[in-house]
Amino acid sequence: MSLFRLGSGSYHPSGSILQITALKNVVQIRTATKKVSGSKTNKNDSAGRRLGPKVHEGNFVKPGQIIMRQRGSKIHPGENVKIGIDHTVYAVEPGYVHFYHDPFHPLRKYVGVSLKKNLPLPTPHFAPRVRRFGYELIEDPSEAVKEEQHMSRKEYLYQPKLDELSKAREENKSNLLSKFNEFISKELSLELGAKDLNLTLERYYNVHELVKLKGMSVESAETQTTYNYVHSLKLAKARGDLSSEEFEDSLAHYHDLVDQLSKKITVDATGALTKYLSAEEKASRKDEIIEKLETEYSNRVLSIQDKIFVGDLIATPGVFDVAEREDLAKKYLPLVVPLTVPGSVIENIDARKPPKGVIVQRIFDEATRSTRVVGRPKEVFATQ
Amino acid sequence: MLSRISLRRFSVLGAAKAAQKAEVDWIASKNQWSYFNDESYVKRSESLKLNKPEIRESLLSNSSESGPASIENYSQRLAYHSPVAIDETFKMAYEMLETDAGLIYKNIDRFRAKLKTATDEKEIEFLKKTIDKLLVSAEISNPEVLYNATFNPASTLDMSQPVYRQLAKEKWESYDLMITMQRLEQLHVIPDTLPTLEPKVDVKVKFPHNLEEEFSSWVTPGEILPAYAVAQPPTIQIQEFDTVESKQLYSVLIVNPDTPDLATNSFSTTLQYGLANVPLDNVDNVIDTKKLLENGDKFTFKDYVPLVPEKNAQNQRACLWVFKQNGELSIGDVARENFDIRAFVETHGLNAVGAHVWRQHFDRSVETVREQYGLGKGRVFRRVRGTKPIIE
Amino acid sequence: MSLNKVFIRQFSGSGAVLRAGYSTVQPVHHLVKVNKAALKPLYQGVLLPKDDIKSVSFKPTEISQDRVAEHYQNTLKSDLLLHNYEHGATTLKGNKKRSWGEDSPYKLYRNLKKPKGVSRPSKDVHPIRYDNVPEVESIVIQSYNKDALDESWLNISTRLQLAQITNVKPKQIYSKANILPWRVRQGKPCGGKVEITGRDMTQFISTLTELVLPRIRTFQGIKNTSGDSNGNITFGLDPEDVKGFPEIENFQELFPNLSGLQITFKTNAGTDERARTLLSSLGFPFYNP
Amino acid sequence: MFNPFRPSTISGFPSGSVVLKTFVRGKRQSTQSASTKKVVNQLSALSASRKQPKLLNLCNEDLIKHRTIVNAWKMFKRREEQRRHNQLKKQYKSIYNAMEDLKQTSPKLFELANAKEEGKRFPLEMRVPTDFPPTQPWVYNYSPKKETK
Repeated sequence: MSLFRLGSGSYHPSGSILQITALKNVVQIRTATKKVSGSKTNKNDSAGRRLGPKVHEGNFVKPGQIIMRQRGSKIHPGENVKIGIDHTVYAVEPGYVHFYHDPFHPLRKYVGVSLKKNLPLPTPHFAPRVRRFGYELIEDPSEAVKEEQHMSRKEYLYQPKLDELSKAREENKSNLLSKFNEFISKELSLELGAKDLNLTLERYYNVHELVKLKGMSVESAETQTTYNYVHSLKLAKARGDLSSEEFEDSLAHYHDLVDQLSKKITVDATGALTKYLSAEEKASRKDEIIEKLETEYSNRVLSIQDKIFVGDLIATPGVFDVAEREDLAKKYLPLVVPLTVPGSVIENIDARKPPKGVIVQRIFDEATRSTRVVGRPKEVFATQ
Repeated sequence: MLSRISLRRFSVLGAAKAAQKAEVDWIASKNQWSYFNDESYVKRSESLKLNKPEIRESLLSNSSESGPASIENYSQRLAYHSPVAIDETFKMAYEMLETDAGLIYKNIDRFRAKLKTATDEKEIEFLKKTIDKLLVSAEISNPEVLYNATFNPASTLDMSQPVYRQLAKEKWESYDLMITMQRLEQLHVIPDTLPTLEPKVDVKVKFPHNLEEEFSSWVTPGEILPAYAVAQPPTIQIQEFDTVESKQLYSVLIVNPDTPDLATNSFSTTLQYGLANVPLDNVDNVIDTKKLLENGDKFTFKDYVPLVPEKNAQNQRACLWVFKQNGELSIGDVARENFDIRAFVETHGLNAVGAHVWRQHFDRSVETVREQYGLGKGRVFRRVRGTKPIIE
Repeated sequence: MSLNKVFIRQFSGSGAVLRAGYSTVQPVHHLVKVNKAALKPLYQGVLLPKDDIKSVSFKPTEISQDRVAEHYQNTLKSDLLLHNYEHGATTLKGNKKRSWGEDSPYKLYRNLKKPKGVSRPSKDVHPIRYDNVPEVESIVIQSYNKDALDESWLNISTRLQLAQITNVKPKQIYSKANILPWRVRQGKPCGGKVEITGRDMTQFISTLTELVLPRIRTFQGIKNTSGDSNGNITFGLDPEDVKGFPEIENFQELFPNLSGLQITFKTNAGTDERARTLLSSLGFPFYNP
Repeated sequence: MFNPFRPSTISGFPSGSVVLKTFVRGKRQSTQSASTKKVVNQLSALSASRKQPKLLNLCNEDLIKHRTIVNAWKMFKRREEQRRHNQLKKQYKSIYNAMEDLKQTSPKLFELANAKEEGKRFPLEMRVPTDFPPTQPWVYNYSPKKETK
């Protein structure tokens, strides 16, 4: 009797497949006898597992309430419902239980929780989801302040670092501002009121940061800074801090100031504050520097002093932009001076005992298709 | 690399082509791909040229002894050796493709002539589309164009050229589009705001006022941003891949579908930013600070207010939608609260072509931003979610 | 007592490893196909197409002239078109799977019903036109080694033999059935299988027809009854015949125990008769058993 | 296996002290039998690892040149394919027209022409042409074998 039970695939908690397959190979002969003691596997019957639905169509459920206990997913979890480790289906939102079919999985039965009483499931595919907010407002002001100030452990541990960062930023800013202030008062001798000076400093600090940190072009950095100020004025007006006349006045004043400044100061490609150069002036300075570089510092091996001088020439404030500087540096201060430059190759040297300040290099000669050993002065290499 | 045998077959082909050659000789003599801005029938833009002359030289003429110009390191350049016979084979291939391109250009010319005399609107549309397609196929295998598209940053490509747009579109579809659609679906932007999206344009968003590097570059869809990083209106790039002849008008909406609604214990949608009648085209494709400063008032119908999530109100989504307009819109007064985006789109006959999303939750900068915008102090909710049902 | 579960130490008691799996597919709200693998930054190099020279699996293809393919294109194709032409012929419809109906979404998304009367659907037979002239699509070569059931290392040599003949790495095959008298147990490795196309395929055809088959004294041809009625023809070679392959012949000491081959020509001919004519055009003899 | 950090048990050293075994370069003594070696050899021949050729590192210009060459080659192949297709189409149309004509002029002949030829095979003598034909290029007095019934 027990053999048939096992073979028919009915649920049996302790029976294993191996046992079944082993038993299948036994040839059974039924005789007209009755075993008195039964068989070992006869008594392994467990109590019922109390499976089945626990709530029914249209019933209200609370979050976490079990809707169905089952073996395998006889019923699939639908909207606002989840499935547990043993395929127990439970609600995650309060609402009304509905059993339904889903057109995307036509052979499955689903159970879901509808958040409103008369809302059918499934929700149409392209309709917005119905969602519950669920968080309650804290009415008590002191409790609210306490809750608002509550930090997660991660945030709390991060505070000292944040303070440090903001301190460093402040310090950097004040340093820069004083430098800018010095530049404006000494080099340009601009007569500005305290308020205007402050505006100017703030403006060029922002432009400097945008250009230096983000690699923005000077023009768009200036536009962005103007926009920032105009935006803040607009917000002040919307808040009621400024009347519309005051707003217009401040706006006009700022535009005047910007016009006045833009003809005197500008920011360099590296973010440094410099004197404004007109387009013609800039072009003539460029030509001048390039010509000097071309005539005096090209096609020869440069000494260290020369290299420093060339570097300074390329970094002349306010003349070249970043790409141009890179190109010039590549051309006049290469990492390794090409072999074709006169004086950069010393032939016929003793590779074992090279003279002082000469570096031995093995090079490939395209013409003879062979390698040969040459010496190269130290100055040929930028890193030496 | 193609082997020697293939090389031989190439030359066999060359011989076979000789008969046809007389026919196309006049085209070949024009040297299509190195012919720019001329008054003849082939009017090619300068931007189809490789923009670095030394690399152009080393690509189109034989490899020089000093090595390829694209390798900047001197010793690496000397150490580099090209594959055997690549120059000869390339020359043959180039001639073949160039002749083919010449024939296509001849075809384009024919279609352009037809376009001049065409009157039927459908026919004109068809002709324009055909010409665009042909322009792409005439340039898509041009090595200079390939070089520009492969090695130069996408922002430097001239988007007025159909071939660059096609290449940009392929690149967009292979990554950015998939990321965007994945995030829109995962974060339920569709269908919580609009039912679906058939993406046509590449929408990119950034907040240029930020001084921090991590918040000033283009926002990846779905990113969580702090309130101070979004305190000013975003710069929005709308890259169209089809030809836009005169300026096309666009509308942009930013909505927050996660505003807590305590009356129903559910959520309502808030309109955070509204732009309409923004004229853009293939090249001028960005709504940036400069444009906002100059004529922002003209096309802003709802000023920007950033999302300021209150304490414990969980993540909120800023859903940005871009629409193509059929004509100029006149939008009256729209309420910010309880905004129904589906009804808005319906009434104004808008056609959604792109979307973007970023997320925000409560952080320490929310208070400052609230002050700036005069929004008053934020509410505070309990940290643990309650079990009260929706109020019907 | 045996522990057949893998226990992983975790903070949570109900870790992911112990959880009964439930996953489902949620329908999306758009029509863009999202290839998740392509979005992983580390996969970018691997996902390049194989014909891209930057791909790690790039292999040059145009390396030599393909005589058999050219002969087929230049000479045989037009002959086959003429031979198979049938005036006024129409498509013979196969027995197909059936729809449940389209009146409800539940029916629309359901798996199709079985074909009428039989368990498997059959294919349509189209008349031969200029765009579907019969051609060999691929060749599947399978080698079964009975001895490998006892000594599993023997099937290494069987697969190496296949690789040597075809220039393609063969797949391992495993026995499917439990037949105790033959000592066949399910899941035991018992030989190899390889499917070749393109250049490797035409090379194999020419070796077979020009070098191997002519030297088999007892070989009469492929049986005229061979075929699976869809236009795929199979024949076999004995271990003795396999020695005829030049790749094996010259290294006989490396292959002391060869195993036979089962060669299947997969064609798009549609019927066996057409497929046989196609194979005869490539130089395979046929005989009536 | 050789483990340099395993404490040695050689007598003469105090137990517990770590002694590094010095490695002597020389001929390795293999413990494998000849047949095992053979199998290992076969396996290594079969596995794909280390057989992949090295990735070609092309410079930017050469990469573009390569792609251009591939594009041209693809175009060539495409045209070849198109030409063959057109030719077959033409042949098909001629066959069709001829049969239509025959149907009108002589239905009897049409029946014969359209009859199925079951079991028809190409002659075995028809071979794939080779680059190096045999010394006797053509058998002029060839006559096909007569079938004996």
